[in-house]
Amino acid sequence: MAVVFDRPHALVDIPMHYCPGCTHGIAHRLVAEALDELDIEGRTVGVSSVGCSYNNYFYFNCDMIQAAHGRAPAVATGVKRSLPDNIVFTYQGDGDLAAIGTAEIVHAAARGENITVIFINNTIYGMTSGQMAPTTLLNQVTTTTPYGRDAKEHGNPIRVCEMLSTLKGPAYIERASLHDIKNIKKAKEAVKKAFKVQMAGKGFSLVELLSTCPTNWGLDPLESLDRVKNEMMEYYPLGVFAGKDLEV
Amino acid sequence: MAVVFDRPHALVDIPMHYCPGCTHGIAHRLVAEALDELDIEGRTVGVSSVGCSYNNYFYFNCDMIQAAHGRAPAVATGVKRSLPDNIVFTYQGDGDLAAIGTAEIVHAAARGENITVIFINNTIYGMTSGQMAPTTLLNQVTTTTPYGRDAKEHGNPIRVCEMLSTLKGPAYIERASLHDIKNIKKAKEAVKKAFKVQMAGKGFSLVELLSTCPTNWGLDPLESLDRVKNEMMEYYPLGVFAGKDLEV
Amino acid sequence: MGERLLMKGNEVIAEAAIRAGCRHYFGYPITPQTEIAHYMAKKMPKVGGVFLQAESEVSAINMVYGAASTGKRVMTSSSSPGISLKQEGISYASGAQLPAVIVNIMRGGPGLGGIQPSQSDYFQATKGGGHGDYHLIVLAPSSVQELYELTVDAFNLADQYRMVAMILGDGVLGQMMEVVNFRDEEPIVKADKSWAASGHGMKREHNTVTSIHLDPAVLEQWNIALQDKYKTISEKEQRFELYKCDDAEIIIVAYGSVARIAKNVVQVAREEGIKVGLLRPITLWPFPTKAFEQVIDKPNAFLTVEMSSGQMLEDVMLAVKGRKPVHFTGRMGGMIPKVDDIMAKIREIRAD
Amino acid sequence: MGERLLMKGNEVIAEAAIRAGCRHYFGYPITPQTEIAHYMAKKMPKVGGVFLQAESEVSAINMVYGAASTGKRVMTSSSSPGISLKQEGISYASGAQLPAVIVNIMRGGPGLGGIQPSQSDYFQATKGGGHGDYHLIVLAPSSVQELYELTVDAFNLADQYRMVAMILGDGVLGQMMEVVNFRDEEPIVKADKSWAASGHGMKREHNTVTSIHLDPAVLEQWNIALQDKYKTISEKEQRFELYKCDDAEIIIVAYGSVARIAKNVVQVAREEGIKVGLLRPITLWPFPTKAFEQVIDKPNAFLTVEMSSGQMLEDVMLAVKGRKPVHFTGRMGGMIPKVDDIMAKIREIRAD
Amino acid sequence: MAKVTFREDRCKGCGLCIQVCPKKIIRENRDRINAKGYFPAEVVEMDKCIGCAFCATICPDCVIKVEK
Amino acid sequence: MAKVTFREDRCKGCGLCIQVCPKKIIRENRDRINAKGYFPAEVVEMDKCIGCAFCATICPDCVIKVEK
Amino acid sequence: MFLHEVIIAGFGGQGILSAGRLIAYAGMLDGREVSFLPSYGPEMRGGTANCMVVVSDEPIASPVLNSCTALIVMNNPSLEKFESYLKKDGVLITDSSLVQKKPVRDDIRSFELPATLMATDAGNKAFSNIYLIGKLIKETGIITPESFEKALYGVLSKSKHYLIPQEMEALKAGMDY
Amino acid sequence: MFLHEVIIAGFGGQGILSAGRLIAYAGMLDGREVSFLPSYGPEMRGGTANCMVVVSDEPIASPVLNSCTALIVMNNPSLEKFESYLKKDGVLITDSSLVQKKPVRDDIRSFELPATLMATDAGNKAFSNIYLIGKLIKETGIITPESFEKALYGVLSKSKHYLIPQEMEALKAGMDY
Ligand SMILES: Cc1ncc(C[n+]2csc(CCOP(=O)(O)OP(=O)(O)O)c2C)c(N)n1
Ligand SMILES: Cc1ncc(C[n+]2csc(CCOP(=O)(O)OP(=O)(O)O)c2C)c(N)n1
Ligand code: SF4
Ligand code: SF4
Ligand code: SF4
Ligand code: SF4
Repeated sequence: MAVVFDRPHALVDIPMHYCPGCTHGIAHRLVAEALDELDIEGRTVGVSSVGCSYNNYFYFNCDMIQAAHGRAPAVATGVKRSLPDNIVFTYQGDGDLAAIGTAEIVHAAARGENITVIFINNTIYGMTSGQMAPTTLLNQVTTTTPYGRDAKEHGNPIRVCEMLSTLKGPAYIERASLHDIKNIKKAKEAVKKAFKVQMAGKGFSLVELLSTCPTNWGLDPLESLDRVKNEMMEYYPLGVFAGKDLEV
Repeated sequence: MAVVFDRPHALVDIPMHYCPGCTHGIAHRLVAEALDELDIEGRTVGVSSVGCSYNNYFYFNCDMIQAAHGRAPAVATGVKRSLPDNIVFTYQGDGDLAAIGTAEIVHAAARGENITVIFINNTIYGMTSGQMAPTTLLNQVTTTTPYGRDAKEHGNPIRVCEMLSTLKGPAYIERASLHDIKNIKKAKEAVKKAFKVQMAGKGFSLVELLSTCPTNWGLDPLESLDRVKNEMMEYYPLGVFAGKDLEV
Repeated sequence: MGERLLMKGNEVIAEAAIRAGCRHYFGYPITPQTEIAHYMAKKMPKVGGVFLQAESEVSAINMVYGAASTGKRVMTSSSSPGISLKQEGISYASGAQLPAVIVNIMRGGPGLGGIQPSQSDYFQATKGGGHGDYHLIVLAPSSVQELYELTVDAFNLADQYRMVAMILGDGVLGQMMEVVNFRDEEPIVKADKSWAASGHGMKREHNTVTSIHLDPAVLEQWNIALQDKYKTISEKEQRFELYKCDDAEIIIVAYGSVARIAKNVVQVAREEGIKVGLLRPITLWPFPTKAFEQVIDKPNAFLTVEMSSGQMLEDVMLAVKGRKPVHFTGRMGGMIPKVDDIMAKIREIRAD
Repeated sequence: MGERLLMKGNEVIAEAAIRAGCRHYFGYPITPQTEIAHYMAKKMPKVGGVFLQAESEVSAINMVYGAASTGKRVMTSSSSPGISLKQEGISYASGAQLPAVIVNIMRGGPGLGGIQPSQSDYFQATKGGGHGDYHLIVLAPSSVQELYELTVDAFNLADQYRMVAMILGDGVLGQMMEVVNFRDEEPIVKADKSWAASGHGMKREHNTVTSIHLDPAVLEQWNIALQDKYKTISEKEQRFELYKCDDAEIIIVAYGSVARIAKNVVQVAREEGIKVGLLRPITLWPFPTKAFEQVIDKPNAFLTVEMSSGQMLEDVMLAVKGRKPVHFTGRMGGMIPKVDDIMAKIREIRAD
Repeated sequence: MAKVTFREDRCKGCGLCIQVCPKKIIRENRDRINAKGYFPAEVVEMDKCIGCAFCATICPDCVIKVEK
Repeated sequence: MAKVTFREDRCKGCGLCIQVCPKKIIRENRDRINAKGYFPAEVVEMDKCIGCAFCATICPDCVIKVEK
Repeated sequence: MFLHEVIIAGFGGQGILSAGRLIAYAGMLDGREVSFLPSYGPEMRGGTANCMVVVSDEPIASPVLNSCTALIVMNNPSLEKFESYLKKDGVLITDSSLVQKKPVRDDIRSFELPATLMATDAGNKAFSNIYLIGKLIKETGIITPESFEKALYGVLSKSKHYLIPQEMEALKAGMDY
Repeated sequence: MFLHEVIIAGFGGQGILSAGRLIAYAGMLDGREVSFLPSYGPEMRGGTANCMVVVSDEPIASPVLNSCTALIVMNNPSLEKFESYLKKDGVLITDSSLVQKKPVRDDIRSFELPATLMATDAGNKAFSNIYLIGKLIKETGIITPESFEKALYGVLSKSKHYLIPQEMEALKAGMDY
């Protein structure tokens, strides 16, 4: 019997701390699989951010750096400019990337910094117990929008891929989702392509992954996947926003 | 004989410190004329930023607040949320708004914060002696791009209006120019409209004004106006980016 | 008498602010003080106030700067890393002489550190983590009841002196629940706000709120005025608690939740026959040097206890001025000093 | 002997960094230190190095954090408000034990303040403007030549101790031109960088650079290790200059450009027959307490002179420990102390 | 013939594998609580497994190994 | 009949008004240096002025008042 | 002197903190001085969680406990960590459905209760903590069942009040075990 | 003892700082100790600017001057601000095309030179500072014309070297005025 599926080498063999059913775990595996399949674990430096995935430096088998909240793209820039031949990625939540880290992601993108960004959009701040994120959907109840997000009061959710793709820097930007098998497979291709874009020296790549936070959504893991499909995908359409025709 | 042109009341009658031929002075007058013509000087609170215009609180006759570098939109948000019936504007350079202040402008825009932003794009940091701004054109020589701005090294210039207009928050965004009489007149209308949008409670408005910095460009004032026309306008097309059909 | 409620420290801070007339809160989430924001998010809309989650701590402090410039009572809260991000803004608000209240519920550092309680931002709070010669009024509550009362006081002091007042707490205080007795009405100081930028209505010269004075002679005068103010405050606003210091051979100096543990130590020590007292600074800036002058004659030694590497220790030494030995014991990184450890240190001091 | 050039202080810092092997500079413009960036922008591409203008000081310090994590020699520079913005990042780098060099060419504060020289970020630099229990090595040059030498030393010390070293200068030092003598070769310390995150090439366990340790017991151990390191440094790395202290009845304590003025004062005073000496701290952290032990017996008094409201003054008092009177005179907001003013103070002290 | 192996102590009982299994052969084991305090997933009719690896693909905790 | 008045001490000699004047009646006065150290602009043939206010519109320093 | 110092410890998500809060609330209703101190882990679910509750007749010096009179544990690591905190003759209550380890001390009063399984059987795993509180009340008298019921009404939002009878059932079952 | 302490003051854009830098550079070429300290205004053009230059035989204690042996002023405010800095018998040189004010002191040696107009007439307003340096050299001997010329070559970029003869003309004109 042949092994058709097992944990990738680039994912350290220890339990992860995420809540039951949280898709952070899937996203981690996809990144690790890409490192395995592209055989780049040994020359990759990953940058963890601040969010539920703050300590994924324990989980990824490549060299890792833990960055301050929102600053992973700046840290990654420092790394890439020091080690231009290495592969550098950040792994950031939507609070991290789209709120406090707005300037850093916009400018890394604008510079066309040759790094890969894995962007977990779960429409909420997970780690700090469920506050509104810039990506929180209208009417969504969070601990800081107890009466639901209101466009007038809190603004409309930000679509990061759409915004960044107005810049000239990004070589490749795609939004994928982790809510079912088909989409996980597509997401995997997107993640892999993002790394390939970097390997080819094409510049900035970013993959947004629509994810769940069962705990702070107050839903069970299955309901959470449904919410991604039924509520999130409408506002956050999947697809390639930059680099559609890019071959790598 | 009737007075057909004189300094607006909202502009304090003292000399301004700007360099000869610097269009900051024109931009100031346009804002002051808008305050006069809309009769809102008494209920306006302006927010100065950090750049050559750091001390324009001396020049505007309305109440003024001097904000930290890049943070004027956050300061203005604090003001507007405290005084919802007042008129609040920021006046920011391109270093201030598009570099250090990226997160603040993006989120003020995303929230649809009901404020008006006057954005001076002169493709350079004036006050600190001519460093590259996010808006610096490719090949432009500055004190921090002594060999010219290079897309690969420094990224491509950011087009703020285009980027912000992907958000849902902004009610009105226009880019105008100060390089000749016709455009100054258009710019004046744009500034005025931005204030009217705010008065009508429609949300975030921003007017980008293509401006000169003769000193740091190393050009004389006339050559500088030509550069706006011949070089800047190509990369920064004039026009309305949000709220085209908005009537106020 | 007012209400008597079992509440979490963080929620009490929020409730106290609202009772003190604060209607504007700007903040960004961070453990262990997120409950302040959650409470504000729920309550503010009901009292016609504003709760706004900023995009970052940097934005939050600058929103505070804006709201304070209009003369409103305004607050933000955070924990250690977030407070570091606010340093530029705090320096600006101090330079512009704006009243505002900032809460720091400290956690272990440096860096991302941990989320357990700590007191290692003492220097940052009291000496000025931002640039320039300025001070904050720093209040250090040690119970939930005091969190309430000092939060109200913070707004009053901020308004009265046109400066930033900070509540310096830690994870223990923020997270713990105790019973709090609310007053029916708060003692609210009405301060002159004619300097505020709120629209002149064509009725006066335009106001300007600024921290920049490019002429150094002018900036120096501005600084001298600040220093004069600080001197006044230092003379008038020192606060402290002396607990069983009269006959104490050793006086523990501790603030915040550590002072609670120190009270236990005082009891335990006295049961053992060792006369220990507690000097508890309530204002960390101005540091209560007067308390030391009151007690300096009696004790053989002082023992500073902190959840940090010995920061307040320097102020204690500056206050004691070499007149008595000053010892130190502390824990770091989120560890809380234990009664036994402090007792051991006390026995060691006595054995010397 | 190497080159002899008339150069601006700021440019010398940049040149020294390059000579010390620094090939990565990340910064954001601010007066009065922009020339460092300008110089780097010109020179770095020529030596195969990286000059990158960050979008803000916050980004710059985090780029430094990234580059330092890979084991490279890296630098950033700024002035007061910009340094305040870097406090979170500095605390992170300190927590993660990363070597890096940060230059602060101080200007008047607080807030936007002014752009004239000042020393009012002393507390921020030496006590920790960020959160948590950490220290920076703080070097205070007082001539262009020393700017050069201490910048090279800063890189060595940073590498050697895996920590952030700061050059604390002021507008006078940054802007002035003097002749500098460059060495032909720099004394470069080769430090172990096996901890760096630079790709393990499948040859070793993966490295991790981090400042977070959520288990407080672990974080405490981490903090204890930091404190031990600081203790070693404090024992081994104190630097100072004693100028005519042997017979001095009054010893001026001053650093940086103020120490230059103080030297003038020493001359003028001695011409008047008053025996004045100068104790010039070169390391502000660790503060040179040893210098005080050397000179403590002779003088009748110390006089601290600063371009701030009296910040180093506290360290001087902690070092003197009440054994001699400590006086203070200073200017603020960009004003530079004058020889006459200091002389007046000296006469006043003697008259006491 | 295919085989799936569950590392039971890693399972958090989220139920995602149960739902995506086209053969519906995975269930929650209500009789046991693993060391993490969860009811772990288990396969009831291994012989029906077609080795599609859907379960492993969606499992966030890398609990499942698939062989064929 | 139109009239323009220049507040000479405010003029920075930038020359913008000179360039936009459709009647070309403004020139730099090279004989005088104002208190700010600039050669100020001045009108040479006031009677040709049509009061279009172009000069005032482009003047960054509010030096010019126009009457008609 | 009436002085109870209780530590409750287990995983996040087991209701550790709400158990502590309820005891403190009930203690307040009994007219006593109370304090409640949660230790908050970083993880939303599955991380360790514990809290310290003091109910006393005297003002409480410190809410931070270095020792306790009663200990409730809901997983193995918590037993290891906190057993030594128990004072002599202190009360230990373990959820035996989750804790396989046995206490090493013999100078304490130790009780086992398969609370999680009992709660699951009764249809609501989330009530496991209530069973343990029941046992605590029985063995220590720290609060009364009546004040506990009032505490439930005081703490839970209206929409959850319908569950209270079930919870009181659980409490009784715990007391009676 | 050879000790010259010079302050040069005027508007930004008048070449105040480059004048000072050139003197310091030339002093270095003469083998002397030198320091140059610009005071930098916030404004790019039109703000006030001044600098302090010391040329000495001895190591220079401080580059910050509280008094000076020579003063060059290029606008009215600078005369007001710095006149009192001049030591007795110190040399004052004013650009009389811009400075209408007269010094109030009579214990100094005062010289006037319409440098800006001279420079404009000669075709390059930017050289006005050189005329004033010429006069300074003449009256104080702080540096030699030869070292000044070398300093020009040392400081100016190659592309500007063609201007040096003109500048030396200006220097001579200043010396001869
Ligand atoms: C400067 C700073 N501010 C705030 C925090 C607190 N904090 C930790 S994680 C987080 C938000 C995480 O949300 P997100 O990025 O969406 O990631 P998720 O937890 O949802 O995966 C915040 C605000 C911090 N650690 N540092
Ligand atoms: C935190 C901080 N960083 C940097 C500076 C220095 N600084 C002052 S103005 C400026 C840039 C101004 O450029 P821009 O916004 O384009 O305005 P302009 O001067 O061109 O009008 C900078 C970087 C500062 N004052 N504060
Ligand atoms: S809190 Fe949300 S994002 Fe965080 S681990 Fe749990 S489910 Fe995942
Ligand atoms: S430096 Fe540039 S932007 Fe600033 S005043 Fe001068 S011309 Fe205007
Ligand atoms: S998906 Fe994984 S964690 Fe979830 S129940 Fe199945 S095996 Fe367990
Ligand atoms: S445009 Fe104004 S400042 Fe410029 S030359 Fe004309 S009058 Fe003078």
